[in-house]
Formats: sequence, C-alpha cells, structure tokens
Amino acid sequence: MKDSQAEIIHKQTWNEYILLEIYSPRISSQSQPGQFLMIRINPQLHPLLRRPFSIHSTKGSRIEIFFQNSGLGTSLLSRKKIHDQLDIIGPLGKGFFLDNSLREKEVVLIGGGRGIAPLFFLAQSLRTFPCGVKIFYGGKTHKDLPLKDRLEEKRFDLYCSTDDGSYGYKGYVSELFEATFPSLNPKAVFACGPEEMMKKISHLTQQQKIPAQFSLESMMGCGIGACWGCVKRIKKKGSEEWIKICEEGPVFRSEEIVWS
Amino acid sequence: MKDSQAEIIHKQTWNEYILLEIYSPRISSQSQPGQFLMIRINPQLHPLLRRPFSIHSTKGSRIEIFFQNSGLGTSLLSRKKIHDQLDIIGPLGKGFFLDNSLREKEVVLIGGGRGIAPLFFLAQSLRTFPCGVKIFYGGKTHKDLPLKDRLEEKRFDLYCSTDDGSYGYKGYVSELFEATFPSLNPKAVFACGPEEMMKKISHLTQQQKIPAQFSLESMMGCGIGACWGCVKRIKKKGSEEWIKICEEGPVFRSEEIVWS
Amino acid sequence: MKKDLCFGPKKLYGLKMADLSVDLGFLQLQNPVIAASGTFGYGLEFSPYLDPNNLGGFVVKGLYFYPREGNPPPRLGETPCGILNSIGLQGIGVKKFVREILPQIRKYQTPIIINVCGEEDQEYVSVVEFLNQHPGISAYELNISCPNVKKNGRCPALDPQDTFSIVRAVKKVSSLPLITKLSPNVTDIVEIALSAQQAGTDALSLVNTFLAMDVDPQTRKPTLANIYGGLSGPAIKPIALRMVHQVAQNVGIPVIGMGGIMSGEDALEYLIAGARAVEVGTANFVDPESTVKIINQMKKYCEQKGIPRIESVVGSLKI
Amino acid sequence: MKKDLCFGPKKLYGLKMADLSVDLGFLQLQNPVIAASGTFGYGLEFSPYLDPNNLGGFVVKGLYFYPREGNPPPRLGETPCGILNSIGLQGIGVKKFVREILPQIRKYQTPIIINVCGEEDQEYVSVVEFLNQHPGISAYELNISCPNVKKNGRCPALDPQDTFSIVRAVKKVSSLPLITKLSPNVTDIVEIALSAQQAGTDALSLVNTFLAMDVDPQTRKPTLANIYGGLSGPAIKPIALRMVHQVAQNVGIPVIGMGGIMSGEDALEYLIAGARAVEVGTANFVDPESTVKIINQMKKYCEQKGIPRIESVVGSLKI
Ligand SMILES: Cc1cc2nc3c(=O)[nH]c(=O)nc-3n(C[C@H](O)[C@H](O)[C@H](O)COP(=O)(O)OP(=O)(O)OC[C@H]3O[C@@H](n4cnc5c(N)ncnc54)[C@H](O)[C@@H]3O)c2cc1C
Ligand SMILES: Cc1cc2nc3c(=O)[nH]c(=O)nc-3n(C[C@H](O)[C@H](O)[C@H](O)COP(=O)(O)OP(=O)(O)OC[C@H]3O[C@@H](n4cnc5c(N)ncnc54)[C@H](O)[C@@H]3O)c2cc1C
Ligand SMILES: Cc1cc2nc3c(=O)[nH]c(=O)nc-3n(C[C@H](O)[C@H](O)[C@H](O)COP(=O)(O)O)c2cc1C
Ligand SMILES: Cc1cc2nc3c(=O)[nH]c(=O)nc-3n(C[C@H](O)[C@H](O)[C@H](O)COP(=O)(O)O)c2cc1C
Ligand code: FES
Ligand code: FES
Repeated sequence: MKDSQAEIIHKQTWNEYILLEIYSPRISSQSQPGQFLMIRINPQLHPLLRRPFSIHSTKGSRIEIFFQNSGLGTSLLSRKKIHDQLDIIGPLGKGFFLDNSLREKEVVLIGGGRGIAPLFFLAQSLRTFPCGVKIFYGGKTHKDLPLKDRLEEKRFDLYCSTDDGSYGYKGYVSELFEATFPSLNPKAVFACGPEEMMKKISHLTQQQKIPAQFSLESMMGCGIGACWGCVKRIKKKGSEEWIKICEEGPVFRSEEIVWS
Repeated sequence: MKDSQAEIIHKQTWNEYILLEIYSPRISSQSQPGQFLMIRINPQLHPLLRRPFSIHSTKGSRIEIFFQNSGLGTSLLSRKKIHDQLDIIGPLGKGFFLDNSLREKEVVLIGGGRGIAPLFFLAQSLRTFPCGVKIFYGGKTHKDLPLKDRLEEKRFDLYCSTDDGSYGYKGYVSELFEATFPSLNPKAVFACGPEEMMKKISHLTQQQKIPAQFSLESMMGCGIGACWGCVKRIKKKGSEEWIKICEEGPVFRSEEIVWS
Repeated sequence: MKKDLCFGPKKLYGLKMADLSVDLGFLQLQNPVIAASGTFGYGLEFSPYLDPNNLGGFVVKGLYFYPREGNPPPRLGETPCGILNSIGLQGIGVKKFVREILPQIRKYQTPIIINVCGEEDQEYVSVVEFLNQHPGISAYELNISCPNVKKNGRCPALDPQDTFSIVRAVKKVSSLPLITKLSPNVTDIVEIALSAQQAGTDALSLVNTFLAMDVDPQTRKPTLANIYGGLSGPAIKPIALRMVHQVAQNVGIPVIGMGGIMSGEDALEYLIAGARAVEVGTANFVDPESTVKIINQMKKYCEQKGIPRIESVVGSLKI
Repeated sequence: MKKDLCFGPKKLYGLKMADLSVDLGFLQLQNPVIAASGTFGYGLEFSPYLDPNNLGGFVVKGLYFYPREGNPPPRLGETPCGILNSIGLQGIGVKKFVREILPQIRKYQTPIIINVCGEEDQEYVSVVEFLNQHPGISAYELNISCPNVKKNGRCPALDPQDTFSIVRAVKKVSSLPLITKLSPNVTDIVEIALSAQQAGTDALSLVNTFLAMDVDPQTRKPTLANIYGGLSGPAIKPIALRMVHQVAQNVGIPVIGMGGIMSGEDALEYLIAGARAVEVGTANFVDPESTVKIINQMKKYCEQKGIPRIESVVGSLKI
C-alpha cells in the first residue's frame, strides 16, 4: 500500500539524527512494531531506490521515523521541511513477535545507534501489553544518544552506554547489557543495531537460554519481496537458506539467524 | 569565473515564467548585455549539466535571470526559494555589439517568449548609450508576456503581439514588426527568440539593409568552449564553419548566420 | 531531458480512446507494457499495488529446472541512476513453481511469460519440456544473457554460435512461442540477433543487464559479494535504445525493448526506435505502480497527439 | 552511494602530506588525475578556473592530420546521469595545432598528451610523424575508439586484429610513449587489451564513450543529428570500472581508467580496481574545477586514512 503524498508535520534535529513526524492515518493504523517503510526521497532519478526506515512510533493519524544522516539519501531526506510531502510504501515486513507468555514479565530492549528507531514503537506497545520494559541504548559518544531525554520522559528504565564514556557506561552497549544482566532476569530480549552488537547479544542470550529477536538490516531494492536482493542466511526447518528479510523479516529470532 | 554560493535574493513568478534576483557583485560588475551564465541546478547527478541563462539585468551587486519552466532543469530551478544558493559560472560569451554610430539613433529590440530575457539588459544599456529604444514583445497568448508591465513601467516604447490575439496585435511578433516597420526606420535591430522568428527578422532586415544581431540558442555542454557541442553554422571570411556559440556568440550578426 | 510534465491533465474533447494493443504475431497484447523478469517476482508480489490484468503481460523470475541458492549478499548496490545486482537467479525451481505458483497466477487474463534458465543447454530443454505440459503459460523467454551466473559474466548470448545452438535446441522442443533475451555485453548485437532469428526464435527481447562493478573506497571492497553484477535502470537506457534500434532494423521478427524505462515517454522512445513492446524492470522497485502508470502515460500521449493506434508509432523514428 | 561528505573538513594532527605521485614507467605524474581528451579543449580553456600545472597531466582534444568539420548539431544530449555527444572530432588539424596552440601550452610543467586520430592507419602515422618533430609533448594517446566518426560506431578498437595493426604501425614511428585508448563497445575488452599490449603499446587508457542514442518522443526525432553518439558521465562508471578491473588483472602495462569520475572517491575506485592513473572527462563540463577538486579529495582521503603514498592503493581491491 502506498501513500504518495504523506506530509511532514514536525521535524526535530540533533546533529546527524533526525526525527520526522508524518501525517498518514492509514500507515499509522496498520502498523506493528518492527515493521518498516520504503520512502522515495525525491522524484528525480538519483538517488534512484527508495530507502527503508523502521516505524519509530505511531500517534493518532501520524507516524514517526527516526534516522541518521549517513549518505546521499538520508542527507537529502534530512533537508526536507515541514509541509514537504513524501512518497511512502508500507507498512512492510513482519514485526516483532509478541507472545502472550510475556504478559506482566520483564523484557529488555537493546538499541545501538540508529538501531533505537524501531524499539521505541516496540517499547510503547510492550508497556500496554503490559510488560516491564528496560531499554539499553548505546552510541559512540553522548551525541549519539539523542533519544535519551525522550525515553526518560516516557519513564522507561534506561541504561545508556557510550564507547568513549562521555555518557553512561563506558564501552559497548552489549557489554553494559552483559554486565547488568545478572540483576535483570528478562523473559525476552529485542535488539537492533550494528551487526556485531546483535551477534554478541545473540550469543549471550542463547547461552542464557533467553529468547531474543533481532531486527536485521540489508540493502533493499524493493522492500516488497520482488527483487531477492535483501537476503540474510536463515535457518529454516534445519537447513540454511537465503531468506528475503523484507518479506519474512526484518525481525528474526536468535536461533534462526546465521550470523556471518 | 565561478560563484559557487550566489544567493537568491528575490523571486517573482508568473505561471511558467520566473524572475530570480541573485546576489553576485562580481558577475554584476563584469557583465555586458547579451552575455550568459551557466547555472548548476543542484549538486546531485541528475540533471547533470549546467543550464545556460542570459543575464536579464544587473542592479548594483545583484543580477537577474528570467526564465521559462520548460523541462527538468528549469522546473527544479523554479522551485528554488529565497536564500537558496546557486553555483554560477559567468559572465560567458560575447554580448551584443554596440557601435558608436548608434548613438542618439532609433533601435528596435524584438523578443519572442523567453527571448525577451537578454533584451531587457540591452534595452537599459542602450537607453543610457543613449539610443531611442522600441521593444517588440511577442508570445503565444497574453500569459506569455509577463514582462509587459515591467517594460511599460520603465517607459520603453512597447509593441506587443500574441498568436491568439489575446493581447496586442494578433499574429507573430515578426509580422507585427514587419507591419510596423515603415513607420520606424531603425538604425539597428536586436532580436532573440524562436529560430523561425529570428530567421524571418533576419530576412526582413537584410532586405531593408538594416544591421541586425541575434542571440542564438543551442544545447550547451560546458559554456566555456571546451566541448564543441554548441555549434551553429556561421560564415567566416566567406566560408561556412561550425562555430561554438558559447565562445564566439551567443550573439551574431545577421550576415554571419546560416539559418537552417 | 524530456518531461513527464507533458502528461499533465488536459481536457480531451472528442478524442476516442487510443488503441494500445500490439500484435507480436504469436501473441496479441492489450498494451505494449510487460513487467520484466526478476523485477516482478512471480507475479503475486505486486497485487497490493496494481491489478496484473491491466498489464500487457508479465515475465516471471528466471526459472531453472532445479531450485537455486543464488549468490551471497550484498546482492544489490546503487549507482548513479542505476542499480547493480547479483541475485544469481535464486529460485524455487520449475517443479515447485508449477505446484505452488502457477495455479495462483494462471487466473490472470494477462499473458504469463516464463523466463527460462539453465546451466547447460540440456537444462533449458528440460525446463521447457516440463512446462510444456502445464497450461496457463503464453510464451517462453529464453534467458541466455544473465551475467550473474558464470564467472566474468559468461553466457550463451555473447557468442553467435552458442546462441544459435541453444535457441535451436529449445525451439525444437517448445510447444509455445519463444522469445530470446539478448545480452548487451557484445560488440555486435545484430550478429547475435540474426543468429537467434536463424535458429528459429519467434521474437527477441533486449537488453539484459550490463556486466558492471562498484567499489566502496572506504573499505576497498566491491559493493557486491560477487564482485561483478548486472547494471540496470535509467543509466543504461541510451545504450539499450541504440541496440534495440540496430536490431529492429535488421531482423524480421518482433523486438521487445527494455532498459531503464521509467515513464511512458521512455517506453515510447523504444517503440519509436522499432520495438513492438517493452519490458519494465528496475522501475518496479522504485515505484511498484510503475507499469500501470506507464501504460496510462502512453495512452495520454496517443490521445493528445491524436494517434488512434499505438502500433503506428512502432519504428516511426524520423531521420 | 558513497558520500563526498566524508571529505568534510577534519583537523589532521601530525599527518604528513600524502605523496600522490604515480609512476607510469615512461612518465612520472605528480598526481594520478589527467584531464580527458575532448573535455578539456586544447588546455587553455580552463585557465580561468584552475592552474593546469596542478594536474597530473592533460590530454588535448583528438587531432587528425587535417582539419575536420565535425558533425552537424545537435551534437549533445543529456540522459540520466550521463551525456550523449557526437562532436565528430571537429578540429583544427595537426599543423594549425603546432602553430597556434602548442606554443601556448608548452609552458605548462604538467605533461601534455596528444590524442591522436586518423581515418586510416596512415593518417595516425602521419600525425605522429609530424608531432615527433615538435618538442613539448609527453606522450601520445592513440584514439582508436571514437564511436562518432564512422557509421554505426565502427572503429579499430572493436577488433583485436585492427587494434594490433594500428598500434604496431604507430609504435614503429613514434618517438614518444604510446597510450592506446580502448572502446567499451566490445564483448571481450581483455582480448583487445592484450592485442594492444602485444603490438607494443606502453599503456592502456579506457574507456572511451559507449555507443548510444536518445529519442525525443514529442518530435520522434533522435536527440543527436548523427542519431548515434557516445555516452559518458556517471551513468557508465560501473561498466567502465568493471572493464578497468578486468584489464588491469590481465595486462602487464599501466592502465589509465576513466568513465564517470566526478569525485575523489570515484577516482579512488578506479585506482583500487587496478588503474595507475585516471582521466576525468564529463565532470569538467559540470564543474570546470573538477580535476583540482578531485586531486584535493584524493589527498584528504590518503591523509585521513594515513596512506603515505597513493601508489599503494593501486590494485588494492579486497576480495
Ligand atoms: C528494514 C530496515 C529498516 C531501517 N530503519 C532505519 C531507521 O529507522 N533509521 C535509520 O537511520 N536507518 C534505518 N535503516 C538503514 C537505512 O535504510 C540506511 O541508512 C539508508 O538506506 C542509507 O541511505 P543513504 O542514501 O543515506 O546512504 P548511502 O550513501 O546510499 O549508503 C550508505 C549505506 O546505506 C546502505 N543503504 C543504501 N541504500 C539502502 C537501501 N535501499 N536499503 C538498505 N540499506 C541501504 C548502503 O548499503 C550503505 O552501506 C534501515 C534499514 C533497513 C533495511
Ligand atoms: C546562451 C543561452 C541563453 C539562454 N538564456 C535563457 C534565458 O535567459 N531564459 C530562458 O528561459 N532560457 C534561456 N535559454 C534556454 C535554456 O537554457 C533552456 O530552456 C534550458 O536549458 C532547458 O533546460 P531544462 O532542463 O528545463 O529542459 P530539458 O528538459 O533539459 O530540455 C528542454 C529543452 O531545452 C534544451 N536544453 C537542455 N539543456 C540545455 C543546455 N544545457 N543548453 C541549451 N539548451 C538546453 C534541450 O535541448 C531541450 O530542447 C538559453 C539558452 C542559451 C543557449
Ligand atoms: C534484481 C534483478 C533481477 C533480474 N533477474 C532477471 C532474471 O531472472 N531473468 C532475466 O532474464 N532478467 C533478469 N533481470 C534483468 C531485467 O529483466 C532487465 O532485462 C534489466 O533489468 C533491464 O531493464 P531495466 O533497466 O528496466 O531494469 C533482472 C534485473 C534485476 C534488476
Ligand atoms: C564532448 C566529448 C568529446 C570527446 N572527445 C574525445 C576525443 O577527442 N578523443 C578521445 O579519445 N575521447 C574523447 N571523448 C571521450 C572522453 O575522453 C572519455 O573517454 C569519456 O568521456 C569517458 O569519460 P567521462 O565519463 O569522464 O566523460 C570525448 C568525450 C566527450 C563527452
Ligand atoms: S528488498 Fe526486494 S526482495 Fe527484499
Ligand atoms: S558549450 Fe561547450 S563548447 Fe560551447
């Protein structure tokens, strides 16, 4: 499904991180945490492909995306202004799997850098599930934690780390999680971020026999299962296959993912 | 010479016609009527080439361009806003040839459609030359004469035509010129517009033995004489050659031009 | 640059609906726009965005006899006005296709064309022999031009002899019309086209992707795990259009043109250059509604220009 | 898409200036960036925008023995991320060049390379024999690959034999190093490259433009009066880069890469793929300061990555 003229309603910028609030009652009402959108940056032919962005939140007839300016497409998107219109396909993919066994239990969400994007939507949903939600949020430096205040405002239990120690724990967020883990005893872990970070968390949670889900990234051509470009190695009934993450993901369970 | 951050100071729009006032003391001080600029529309790679525009006027530290939205480049340019910056090369080419024998004489300027662009700068220069300036201005319909009011305000003798008769003389501006000609007795004619129009005026003025100059258009790759893309058939010392109009034009005398 | 702006809304008084149908001889298409192989999935993926019944036809993703793993990722890269892919024809194989997909797409009125692949001549023949038995297919498109399967992009379409022998072998067993899909990675596309014609193909489609590569200077790694891949999209249009023009002037069978078609105007350029129909590939990723928009833009073009039948546009280049 | 953004200002403490010089064996360049033939005029046109002494070198517009009219206009068209040209090598001929231009450009410290053209093998030989007598030239670039001169883009670089014979003939008379410029319009670029190497060329440059066409659907006319022309610019970069990689892996002489280089990162991609130097063409039209900007961007890249000598980047593709 497509909204070819979804209007930007609000915009917030922290250095290279941008939060856009977009008017789209349809997408807002149909979205699940973990699903994503394919956004056409401009009608010219360069850049050509749409860019994938997680749904960061839904509120009423609006949705939000949160992204990092990290190349041509995101830099053009970051220059959009309020009232500009976007051409959006979505919601796409399958979201996080929420299991009734999690009700009233403690869960942990771990976001590295822009990987926090899908977790905010998830956190809000889990809270009303209800679950007890703890959020781990890591970045290179304190400037890479722009959503810290927002998460605190919403009164989520927040654990921050920075690689350089400029805010919170000094080190990787996976290390902070590992260090904090004994005192948490979560029933499930949900993570999104750099591949190395997710891989570490996957090992850790598998050791501890805690179910974990990861939102994967891959270069996407279409987002709708037609190009077979976005594959990751996934275990299916015992055997490994290249699976399209736009269609069967982007969220997969720890035990399904063959980390490279 | 290049101004890579020339700021748009003012903008005026009439349907598909746009007037931009741009801050560039350097270009303003160096420009002659009939010269042109090569403007890079945006830093992306599509559209790739710069687009040529005549200098419409200079005022103090500012210049103006006047253009018609007629394709991808001009449509993107027409969406620029005040304070946006343009990357401009110029002034380029040779302007109109102003001869002392014209002082205190009557001259006629004929502009068809967007061809009026370079003639406004010329008209203002000629007035202080001084010359008596009559301007013929033709378009398809009254909407194609957006500069009519401005030219009247500046108190130029103005003769308008429209193909459909919705304003002024009904017919081509070359016909209006032909019909009016006997009462004018100009010492020189300067014209810019569609090739067919210029060709007719060239024949007419040659019959009447009146010197005429034309500002030609051609697809331009570089604007600086390096690509040899912009050639027109020009008579040079008796023989015909493909001459680069960006370098030796865009203005040529009637007797030099081999009309196709 | 031509502008899609020309297709803006205009009141059209007294103009009849343009007839967009084109006749390939062996197949009548309601309009010249076919979704290209590998960019339209198995024909089901686009149903949230358009009704496949409105298309001239669609070609399913390349099918080998056996299922295929495809290449490791990254399989995609973006280049200026183009995309680079090395999917490597990952696919479900012909048996699963007939079992799971064909029954679902057979219901469409629009012609279904199967993109036939093989490691060796024999595999192409097996695919066709197997599919011959299953109704619901309108034609085969013989993919002898995929640059993503063998090393350095080798494929039969690079050589006139190889082309002749595979086309001949498949034509012999095929119970359906055969379209042979050519590679642009050749010195003389006309020579290959004539070989395929001589071997009995019913039509030609061109072009497949250009063998290409991209490098990330930050990591010094190729963008694609496979190093080389196929370039498609608007970047290649001028080269593909030249090849279609050359081939159409030299063969006596219908030519289906493709490469970088993003708009009705692009599609019309191919028709004017001599193609009887077009395929639309990469555009489906950029906008899943592309094919339908292109058809509508072609219709508007005909109506605005007072062209009653689009077939009259074919080969009408003014020189 | 890689970003030029990476080249943003960064304080560089304690880093020595990177050494950008590259050695072609027969010629030492102060940096790897050469302005490409046909896009840099005769070397004088750009002096308002840059100092040619800062370049690695420049190649003048293709020279025939006799002056040439060139093709009728329109000679240029713009396509997605590319331009199409059919200049047809309009030029002043070698005698007028030596009389009027060479004395003016000889003063530059930077190597001047002459792009040598001919209708027949004999004309190439005549150009070289004539120029041999005039000091101030560093090398010849043998243009056997212009698609805009003969019908359907024919040129010697499409055939290994033709390539061999012309390179051999010119090499025999040349008193300067010889760079042979290859065409991308071939099935197997390595075969042609090996032919030229065997015939004795000192280096290879690739690619020249791709034979292409464009049509205006409104008028149904080709964009170029000549119908076909040469495609250049960012659109072709992925194909050209692949060819440079293939050739560099298979020959024992230096390769100069080109096609769509717009930024320092683009140039680095060619070096990483195996080119020892690059030529920059179309970018000169888009921004006359391109070559100098590209050199500065390459310098910054080396400094930021701590690469003391750019030669170490050549062929460093990580596979
Ligand atoms: C399912 C999914 C959800 C995502 N959600 C978010 C999000 O919420 N916030 C956020 O900041 N980022 C998100 N990303 C990443 C985001 O899509 C890329 O950062 C963006 O596409 C980069 O585009 P660019 O033009 O700025 O960068 P480029 O200059 O094009 O490239 C920079 C990097 O981005 C990658 N990239 C480029 N195009 C794509 C594409 N079409 N698909 C995937 N990767 C691409 C390239 O491989 C390259 O490594 C998500 C990615 C996926 C797959
Ligand atoms: C010396 C000169 C001065 C000009 N001055 C003015 C002016 O003051 N006001 C004005 O409205 N127009 C002027 N033009 C015409 C203007 O440059 C074109 O209208 C503009 O380039 C079209 O670009 P586009 O992208 O909008 O159109 P496109 O969609 O690219 O093409 C539309 C038409 O414009 C032509 N065109 C495209 N690019 C170029 C180019 N680089 N050079 C020349 N023609 C091109 C094409 O041949 C095509 O026919 C001038 C042209 C020249 C050569
Ligand atoms: C991701 C992708 C997958 C493709 N898969 C196939 C295929 O399976 N069989 C085939 O014949 N062509 C395949 N192609 C080539 C297209 O059908 C088409 O020939 C090419 O992309 C040029 O058209 P375009 O520029 O409109 O995309 C593929 C192209 C892309 C981009
Ligand atoms: C307008 C134009 C003129 C050219 N003239 C020549 C020429 O005279 N001799 C030559 O060898 N190559 C010529 N070329 C090809 C370029 O030198 C270069 O090989 C090609 O454009 C690819 O590089 P680019 O993409 O950086 O432009 C010309 C290219 C253009 C665009
Ligand atoms: S992005 Fe195209 S199949 Fe997933
Ligand atoms: S525009 Fe390049 S020479 Fe005139």
